[in-house]
Amino acid sequence: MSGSASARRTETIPEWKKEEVAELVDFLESYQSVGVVDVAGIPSRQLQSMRRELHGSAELRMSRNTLTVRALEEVDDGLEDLTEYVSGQVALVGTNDNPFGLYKQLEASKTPAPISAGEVAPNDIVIPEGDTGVDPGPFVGELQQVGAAARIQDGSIQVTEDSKVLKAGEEVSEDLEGVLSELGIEPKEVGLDLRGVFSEGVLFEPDELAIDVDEYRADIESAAAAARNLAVNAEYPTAQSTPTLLAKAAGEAKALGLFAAIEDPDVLPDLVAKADAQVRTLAAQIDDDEALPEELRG
Amino acid sequence: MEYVYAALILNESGEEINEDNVTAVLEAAGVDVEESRVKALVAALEDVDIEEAVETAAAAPAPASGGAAGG
Amino acid sequence: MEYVYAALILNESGEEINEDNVTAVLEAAGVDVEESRVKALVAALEDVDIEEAVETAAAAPAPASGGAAGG
Amino acid sequence: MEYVYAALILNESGEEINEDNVTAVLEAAGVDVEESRVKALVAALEDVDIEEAVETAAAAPAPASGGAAGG
Amino acid sequence: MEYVYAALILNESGEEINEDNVTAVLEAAGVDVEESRVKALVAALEDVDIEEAVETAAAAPAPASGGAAGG
Amino acid sequence: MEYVYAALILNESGEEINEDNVTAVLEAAGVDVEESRVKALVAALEDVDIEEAVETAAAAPAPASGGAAGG
Amino acid sequence: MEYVYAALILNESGEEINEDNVTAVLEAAGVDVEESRVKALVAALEDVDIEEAVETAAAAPAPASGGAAGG
Repeated sequence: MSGSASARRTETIPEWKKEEVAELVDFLESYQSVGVVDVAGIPSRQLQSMRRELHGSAELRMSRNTLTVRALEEVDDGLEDLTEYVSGQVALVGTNDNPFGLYKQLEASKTPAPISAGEVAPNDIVIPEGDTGVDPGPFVGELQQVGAAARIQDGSIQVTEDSKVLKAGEEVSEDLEGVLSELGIEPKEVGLDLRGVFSEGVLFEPDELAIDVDEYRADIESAAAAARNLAVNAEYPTAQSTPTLLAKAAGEAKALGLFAAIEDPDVLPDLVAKADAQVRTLAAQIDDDEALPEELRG
Repeated sequence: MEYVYAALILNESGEEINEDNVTAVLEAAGVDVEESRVKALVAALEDVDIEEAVETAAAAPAPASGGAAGG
Repeated sequence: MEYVYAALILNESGEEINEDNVTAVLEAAGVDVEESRVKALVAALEDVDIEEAVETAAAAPAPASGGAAGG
Repeated sequence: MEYVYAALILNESGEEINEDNVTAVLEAAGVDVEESRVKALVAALEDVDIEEAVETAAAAPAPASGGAAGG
Repeated sequence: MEYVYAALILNESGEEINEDNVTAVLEAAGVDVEESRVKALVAALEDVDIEEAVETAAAAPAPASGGAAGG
Repeated sequence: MEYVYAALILNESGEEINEDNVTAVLEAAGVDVEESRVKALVAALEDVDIEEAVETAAAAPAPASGGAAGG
Repeated sequence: MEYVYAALILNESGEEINEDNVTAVLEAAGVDVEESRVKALVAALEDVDIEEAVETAAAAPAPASGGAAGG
């Protein structure tokens, strides 16, 4: 963004827009992390309650998209990268929390909502196995029509297995809308959808922000296991690897003692046990009782 | 996994696992550090009991390497 | 048991497992040898793969007891 | 293992497990007896409760079963 | 274990695992580095295939069978 | 593993596991001793209960081996 | 077990497992060496492939647990 370009544009816009942009710039500069959220389809009453919920940790700011873009460009600093997310019904969100925390908070605030015919499924729609609670009637046919495994059983309509009735990205039909509504299934998640966040010089997209803590825990475990393996296999003594190394060395000595039948006091009890096991095994293969003492007879 | 190893060193040395420290360790190892990965790591580890995870690893045979910090 | 052990010693020394040899080993150990059992044992072992039996036993989880006695 | 087998035969026959007896059993089996191993065996067994060692073996999953039949 | 983690980071970043590099990584993590431990680590890893050592479980699975010793 | 074996011999003989003793044992075996590895081992053993570690090995199922080698 | 450990050290250092060498290692560790046990050890190991025997141990479940938490 060249200074002269924005200066030229500033001259041509009315005063109230300049003030609005200046306010937006103040907003953008007052937070460590700033993002663009999609607010499409959120009823204004719900939006108000979301604002209240976020109060104290994040703030929403809505404006005309052209002004929002202008403000983002004016702040520069990399924030102009967010302009690509400004389209449709969006709002700016600002927080001093880290962007991962913001994402988590926004996801948690989402609420389920019914989906209407003509809408595109945001994820696979599944009718779960179980009793629908609906009395036998034409509804069983409607279920089967949309692809659910349904039949009448024990006096009501049952879905006999989890049935995927629509794939993500496909359009909801009138029939499916009716069935989902009858069953009270709300496949949509409505809420503030984070499109991108700019935080302390780094731009994040939602897929980077959806941290799977379990995966990180698993990574910690495998890193720790890798280090243990390396320490033991390279015979590098640490507080963790040394007990294993000692046990391994002791196990090796024992194995050698058994293998070579070394007459060592530490090995002999095992050798005696081994000899006994061998005698029993051999005896088990002798099917003439007369050849065996009573204790070994099958 | 180098990001995770860096966190584990800090865990053992008793230093805080924050962006600056993780970055410092990685840079000392000649890693071309990606700031977003450091941020994600630090944020994610806030919710992980590292001691417990390390002990779990000690008790179980080595798990196959994970995905999140991989690559 | 001693009859079977006698067979195992002969197996290791490479001597034939026949009535004379089994009897000799047992007598050296002060056993009051029963000829019929020796006969039966020798006959029964003709159809047994002793090496395999010995290895099978060795492969089985050997008892844990261990060094305790050593002190 | 022949030295151990010899000791166990003596144990069963009730004879003393001493160097002479072990040597006699082994020689009867045609073993080229090494005095030092006999000495070490006898010395080591002084502190071993044979019955107990055998019982821990008996307590272990009996290797006597099927597996051997294979092949 | 921090010394081992340091080696693993260097291994991933492709830097040489030598005393200077290990020390640098540890110091960046605020570790009070002991020279002899660094030396020992570098020496221990000298002939080790780290990729393989990392994947080979220190706690190996139970022995499949003892048959190996046959013969 | 020779460094670990040396520590275990000293543990059995009741001698102190210090740098001098470990070095002496290894040198007697013709090992080209690396001081840093001795130091690292001795330091690591300070916090380890050797008896306990060794017993975990004794308690583990004795690794099988064909008695065959005896012959 | 110290006699067996001594043999294992010699095996790793590549020195011959003979009476002199075993005795030297044990004496360096302050062990009051019994000649007959050394002889017996050397005799028992004469035809044994130590690598192979040791590998049967490597295959055994190495106890992971341990006082690991200590460090």
